[in-house]
Amino acid sequence: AAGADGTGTDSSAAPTETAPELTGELTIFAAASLGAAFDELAAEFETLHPEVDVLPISYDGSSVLATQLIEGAHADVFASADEKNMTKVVDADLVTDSPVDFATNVLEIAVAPENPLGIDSLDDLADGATTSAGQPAIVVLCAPEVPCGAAARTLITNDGIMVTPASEEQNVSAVLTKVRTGEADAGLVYVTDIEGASGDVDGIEIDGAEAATNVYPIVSLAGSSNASASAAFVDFVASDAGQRVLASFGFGAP
Amino acid sequence: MIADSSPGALSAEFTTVVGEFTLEVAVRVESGELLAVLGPNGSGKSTLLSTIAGLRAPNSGFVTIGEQQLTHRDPAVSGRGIQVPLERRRVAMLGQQPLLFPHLSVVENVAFGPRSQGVTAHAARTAAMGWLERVELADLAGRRPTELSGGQQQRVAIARALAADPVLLLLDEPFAALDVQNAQSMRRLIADRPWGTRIPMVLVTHDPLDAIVLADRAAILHDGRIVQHGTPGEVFGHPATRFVAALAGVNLVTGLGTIDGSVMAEGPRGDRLLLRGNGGGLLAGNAASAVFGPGSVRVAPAGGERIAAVDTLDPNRWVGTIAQLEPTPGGVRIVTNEHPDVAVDVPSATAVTLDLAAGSHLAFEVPASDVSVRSIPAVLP
Amino acid sequence: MIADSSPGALSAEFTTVVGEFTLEVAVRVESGELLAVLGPNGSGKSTLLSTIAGLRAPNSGFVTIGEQQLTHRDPAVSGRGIQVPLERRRVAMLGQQPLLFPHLSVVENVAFGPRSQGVTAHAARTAAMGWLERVELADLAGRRPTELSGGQQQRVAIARALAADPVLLLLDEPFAALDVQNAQSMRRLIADRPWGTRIPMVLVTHDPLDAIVLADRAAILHDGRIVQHGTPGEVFGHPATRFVAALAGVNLVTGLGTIDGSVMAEGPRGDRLLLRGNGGGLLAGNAASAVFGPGSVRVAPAGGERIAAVDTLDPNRWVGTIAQLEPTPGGVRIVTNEHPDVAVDVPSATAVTLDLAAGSHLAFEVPASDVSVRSIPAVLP
Amino acid sequence: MTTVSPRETHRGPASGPAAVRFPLWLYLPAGIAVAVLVLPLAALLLRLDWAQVPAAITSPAAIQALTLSLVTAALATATCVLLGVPLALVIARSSRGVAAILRTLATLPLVLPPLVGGIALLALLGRSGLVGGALSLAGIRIPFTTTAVVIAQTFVALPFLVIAVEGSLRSVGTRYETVSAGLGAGRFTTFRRVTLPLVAPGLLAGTVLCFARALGEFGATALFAGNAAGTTRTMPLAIYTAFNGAGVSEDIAIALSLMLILVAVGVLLLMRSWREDAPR
Amino acid sequence: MTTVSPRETHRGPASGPAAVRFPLWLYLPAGIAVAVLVLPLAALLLRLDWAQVPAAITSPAAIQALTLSLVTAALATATCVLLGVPLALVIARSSRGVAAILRTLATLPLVLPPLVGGIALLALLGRSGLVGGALSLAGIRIPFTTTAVVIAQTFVALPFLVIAVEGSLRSVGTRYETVSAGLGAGRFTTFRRVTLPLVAPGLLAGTVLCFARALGEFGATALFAGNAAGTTRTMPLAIYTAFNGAGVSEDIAIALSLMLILVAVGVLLLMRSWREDAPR
Ligand SMILES: Nc1ncnc2c1ncn2[C@@H]1O[C@H](COP(=O)(O)OP(=O)(O)OP(=O)(O)O)[C@@H](O)[C@H]1O
Ligand SMILES: Nc1ncnc2c1ncn2[C@@H]1O[C@H](COP(=O)(O)OP(=O)(O)OP(=O)(O)O)[C@@H](O)[C@H]1O
Ligand SMILES: [Mg+2]
Ligand SMILES: [Mg+2]
Repeated sequence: AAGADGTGTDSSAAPTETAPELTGELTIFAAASLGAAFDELAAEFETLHPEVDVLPISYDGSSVLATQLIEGAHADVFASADEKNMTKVVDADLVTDSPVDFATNVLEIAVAPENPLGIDSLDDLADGATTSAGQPAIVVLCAPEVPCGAAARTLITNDGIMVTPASEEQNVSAVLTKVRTGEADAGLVYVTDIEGASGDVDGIEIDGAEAATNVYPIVSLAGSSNASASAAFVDFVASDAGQRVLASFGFGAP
Repeated sequence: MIADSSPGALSAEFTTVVGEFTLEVAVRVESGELLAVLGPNGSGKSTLLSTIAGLRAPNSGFVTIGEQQLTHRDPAVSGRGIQVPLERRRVAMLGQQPLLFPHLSVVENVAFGPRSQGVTAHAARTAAMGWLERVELADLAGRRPTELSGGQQQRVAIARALAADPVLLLLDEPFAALDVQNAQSMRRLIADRPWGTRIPMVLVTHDPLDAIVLADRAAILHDGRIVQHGTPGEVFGHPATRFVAALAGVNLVTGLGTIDGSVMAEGPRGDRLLLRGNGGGLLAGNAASAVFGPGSVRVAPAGGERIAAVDTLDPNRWVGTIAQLEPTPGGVRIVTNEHPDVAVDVPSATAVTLDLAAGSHLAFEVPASDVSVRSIPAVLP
Repeated sequence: MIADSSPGALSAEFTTVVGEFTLEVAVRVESGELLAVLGPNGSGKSTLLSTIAGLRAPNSGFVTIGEQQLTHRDPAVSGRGIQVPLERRRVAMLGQQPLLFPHLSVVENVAFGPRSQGVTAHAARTAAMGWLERVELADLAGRRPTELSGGQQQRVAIARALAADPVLLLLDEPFAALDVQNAQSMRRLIADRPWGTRIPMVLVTHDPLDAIVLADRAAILHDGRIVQHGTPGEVFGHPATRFVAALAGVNLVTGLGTIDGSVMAEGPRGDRLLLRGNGGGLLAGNAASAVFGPGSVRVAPAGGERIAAVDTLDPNRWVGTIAQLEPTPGGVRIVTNEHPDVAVDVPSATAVTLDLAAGSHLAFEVPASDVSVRSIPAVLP
Repeated sequence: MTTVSPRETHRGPASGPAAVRFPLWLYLPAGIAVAVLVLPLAALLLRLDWAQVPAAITSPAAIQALTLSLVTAALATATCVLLGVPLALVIARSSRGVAAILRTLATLPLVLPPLVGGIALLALLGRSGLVGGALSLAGIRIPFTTTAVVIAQTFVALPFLVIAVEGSLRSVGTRYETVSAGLGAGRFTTFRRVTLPLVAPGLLAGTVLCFARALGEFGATALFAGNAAGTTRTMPLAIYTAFNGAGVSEDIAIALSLMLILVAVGVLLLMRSWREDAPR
Repeated sequence: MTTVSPRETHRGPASGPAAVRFPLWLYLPAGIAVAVLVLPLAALLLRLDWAQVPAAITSPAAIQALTLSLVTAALATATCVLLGVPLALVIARSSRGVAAILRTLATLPLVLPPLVGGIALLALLGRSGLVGGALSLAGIRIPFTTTAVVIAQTFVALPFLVIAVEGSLRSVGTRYETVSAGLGAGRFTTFRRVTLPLVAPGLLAGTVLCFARALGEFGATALFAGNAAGTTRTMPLAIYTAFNGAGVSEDIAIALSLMLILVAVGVLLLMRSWREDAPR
């Protein structure tokens, strides 16, 4: 199979746009927050290249995926939710090309549907502040060590306030769960997470959120047995078609 | 709450069904009296004690101590009757296994009852030491149960039972698991009754000698019913049935009374046996029985003088050839072809001297003073 | 591999140290011979068997069966010598507990040995059924061990041991945990030796009667050493020491020889006892001993005729007052104030007739035929 | 001395052996314990949007994950039995000191956060790992395969089997083994026909615990084996994926959990004879 | 009949009781079992950048997390003992059917992926949860508190205690309790002075397992209790945070794991008398 793919790759070097010769399987590792978007991207990619079979995508925390790749996990494409973990993979000599930034994400304040406490800015979450409902909001953030936590600190610092979270969660989903279950009144999560929560939470935009924009890099991996397809997928994600899909899930352009 | 120093007599009358087995008994034991219960395996002895102790509820009947009802159950009444819980019964029960608490020292074991009943630690310990002295184990007070011999453990168990100040003492084969020496010292303890004579006692045993030496009365249990009952002397001196005779380890020879007040019996081969002894009221030609112990018989080599037993109707003497030799804890038991129902025990030294072997021809003699004869009532089980 | 039908005699000579206890013995048992080993608790009987069986390695010495060395250890040589592993020894050992495999049926238990030795399932089962028939338990073949009585379990255990075709049979108190009836049937089984007479056997027992009835030779172990050894008749008929006498359950009376060939002994209060009997070689004025069984003594009420024992030097007759009464498995044992070393056993029926009690005054008589007398060598333990 | 007055008596049980009764108020903490174990699950079920359940648990992905879970947990349990019984035997027959050390080693994976267990397994068997390096030169890759799932489950479940079987071995003792050897049975025959049957109850208990733990294993698997549908995505990973995935509701995760629990209960009840032999 | 030829003999042991030996080749799987348990940890240690260790394990954050872990695990273990012993007693003294059901319930948290356990606890005790709703009206908030950590640890560790103690209770039986009642001891006295001391070995074993599990608990805690330094960030959460952290290397996570393991080994060896009473 590898030999067949190899010949396929060689002969497909010249023709461009449609590349109907792409064949084989494609294994993708993607950050958990990319879940729904990448499922759709994969489906569209398969429509474009019917001979390519995109295997079910492995979603997990970027650090878990990076560790797995370094330990020899086989994948053709790696899409990280942060640059840090991408750097780890690059430093481990696992890539051929440089990573490509393909999406951005900004934080919003997740609140219960209809925003019962009337939270409308970061200031409402500050220590000592009371919400319009008359009580202080319970706030959860990501831990500062993880990307969403680092971004949240940046925005809070920029705003010149102090926020003492009730908990520093390990990942965005945990923050989202706390808000969704009503444990917390507010949490800082990515706008895409709020899009994906299908109405279980509402999002409040944050002024100056762009200051802590999270950038998603994607790369085609060196160990790929299907280099042409993986390169094509990376290109597809960065293409207009790809960007439209990503935008529909709330991601911003790089 | 009634508080007196003599809780009163045990009175129990009940039916207990266990699986396919039915126990139906009535017993009464006075304060200070010891009733020995004997019977074969599975006759219901342990079931009797468990029901009295409250470990098992009867299907109907009652158990009372003095005025106090411990169990009452009337199947006609739909309610469940009275069943005083174990911890309120104050019935001491001692089985084959001492079941000393392994995590407590000897004195802590004995003090357990008083402590549980609210006596102060110091007073309980003092009382426990008193009981240990009475069972002659005060010097082992600090040991763990595993550091005692089986006999010592059983003595501690009885001290523990008594220290709890019971209203009734139930002993289920307390000697069975002990070696001869330890069983001996337990028997002496029960005979001495260091707990005084305030409470009724029931002793289950396989050994009729326990009944003879320790008990005031004996009851024989067979298949869930009491088949004989009386003083140990009555029961074992004149067993009413072959079963009790076998239990008592005596020979029961049944035959016909003769004119001179002897009992004439016949072996399976027609060899006759004429027995004379204490007792009487025999009627010539009527059914009569003679009872004597296998150990009361003297044995001598019959030598060459082989005489047909039928011809020499010497009372209390007979000859026979050994059919079977069985070691017994106290000697060798001889069974002859002529009278297979009559066992003869000889002590080991004699056995060695006589050089016994199957087929040996021997002469036997039993002194009239060791034989008890009586007429047999018309109907017997 | 040597394969013959008679593996040969057991020969063992070794020293085994267990903690502070040292066992130092030499024994030889021929094929088909049964050696009884007796001794008090802790004398090393179980240690002896364990060392022979290979459960314990001796500190020095050897164990051989016929030509075959099972254990050899010379402490002077630094190597560890020979210790054939258990599974290659083919030594059958049976203890107090039958230890039947609880997950196997009776016949599977018995077939276990043959199966383990590579016999086909069918052949092993057939052999097992044969053994079960020999121990009269073929009808229980399909039961689980828990469904048998203790005695039946022990019989199955012996069938299992024998079915494994052992070269040596070791029995460590196989009767101790059995009730009288079951012990009896086990004794009969060993007496019958359904396994033939091919292998040497060692039987540890507390009961000298087992030795008398079952054994060809008896050895008395005391404190890790064999103190007496011979045929059971020699050992128990003429115990060399008071210890063996007590073990044999006989009275050993030591005193001085008289001119007429009797032994004259004196009680602690000065009451004399004159004993005449079998044996002889007594020298007047020299140390001599008489041996007789407590059960050989006849007892009668002494009535009013209280005669000072010193005055009536009738041989083999004396009077005494009861100091102590002890129930024994075979009767009641009387100890008198006058001769506390002489025990007298009376059967239960007699005890009831005589109405025995402490303080009763009794007359005793022992037939000369039941007494064995001999002179005492100068030095004795 | 006191006797019992009628007012202190109580309505007794029906005829039959009187059960020993423990202090009745112990039913209170016992009830709380049951509540602690059961109420969270009950709350979960109450919160569940049942409309989503049928679709969630009949989806091919869910069935694939469940099948993978059952297969890998069964394989891991088998591995644990094959490896753990011998280890339990060695511990049970060792001297005190050795036994204490081995027993502590056997308890360690319990303490380890599963994630660290995953890192440790990668450190051993990963591409740059202690053993994994050599293996990968030989063309063998363990991480991110179904084998890796089984290894991760074995690692976390093995302690349960070892501890249960060791306890059982100790209480059985060596007496029957001695008898067996005396009857001429070789060591393996003794092991197979005597030791194993005698520890069967403990072995069964250990197997049940082991299987339950393997079925629930998540952390070490996620890192060491990855999360590839059909190969390494076991039920707990599917639940995690459903829970973490953007755009899907928690309900699917809960529905899958429910499915896992029901299967586990089924398996546990199938092994229900467990301990029934023991005295009450 | 066969006897043993000299060539079959072997060098025996020194004098003393001959140990029953199991098939020697069982050392092979036993060795593999030890390898499965130990090698991953060894690989982890080998990979560790030891230069980072001192700083990592002496950092105030690490010590705070460790202290919190030890305190919460101890509290959870105490809670498990208080609740689990009565439940074990109820199971051990129940009829077969009831016992089988209760035992299955007690095994469930083992099967549950910890994440789902966390969701379940939120569903029960969260602000909008079954019980939590009422509690929050009363001003009581459980999530994000140290109490929540203890509850999560109790939930996952309780099965261990219940199963170990129940087994022990069954093997002790009720004979001694009957004796105690016969001596006039009330139910509580019997429980305290007879039942508890007799099951002490099983209780100790269960406590050890329970403590180990509580110490290693991560998933349910992370979700239910959150991750706030000093309040709910236990060692496993600190390790996870370190591992996920941007800008820090995996080494810190491993160093913290090492610290946790060492403490656990210390505690387990302190409880070393565990099972020493049992026969070999
Ligand atoms: N749990 C049970 N189920 C059914 N039958 C039982 C049960 N326990 C005892 N039995 C039956 O009850 C009868 C009486 O038993 P019990 O233990 O009272 O006899 P025992 O006289 O004490 O015998 P032993 O001399 O053997 O101690 C026996 O026939 C026995 O088979
Ligand atoms: N494990 C041990 N450690 C120290 N001493 C021991 C040990 N086992 C036995 N002994 C001692 O060895 C001696 C012999 O014991 P052994 O069991 O052989 O005696 P025995 O004659 O079989 O006694 P019994 O009649 O009680 O069965 C005893 O004094 C005993 O105290
Ligand atoms: Mg009974
Ligand atoms: Mg012994």
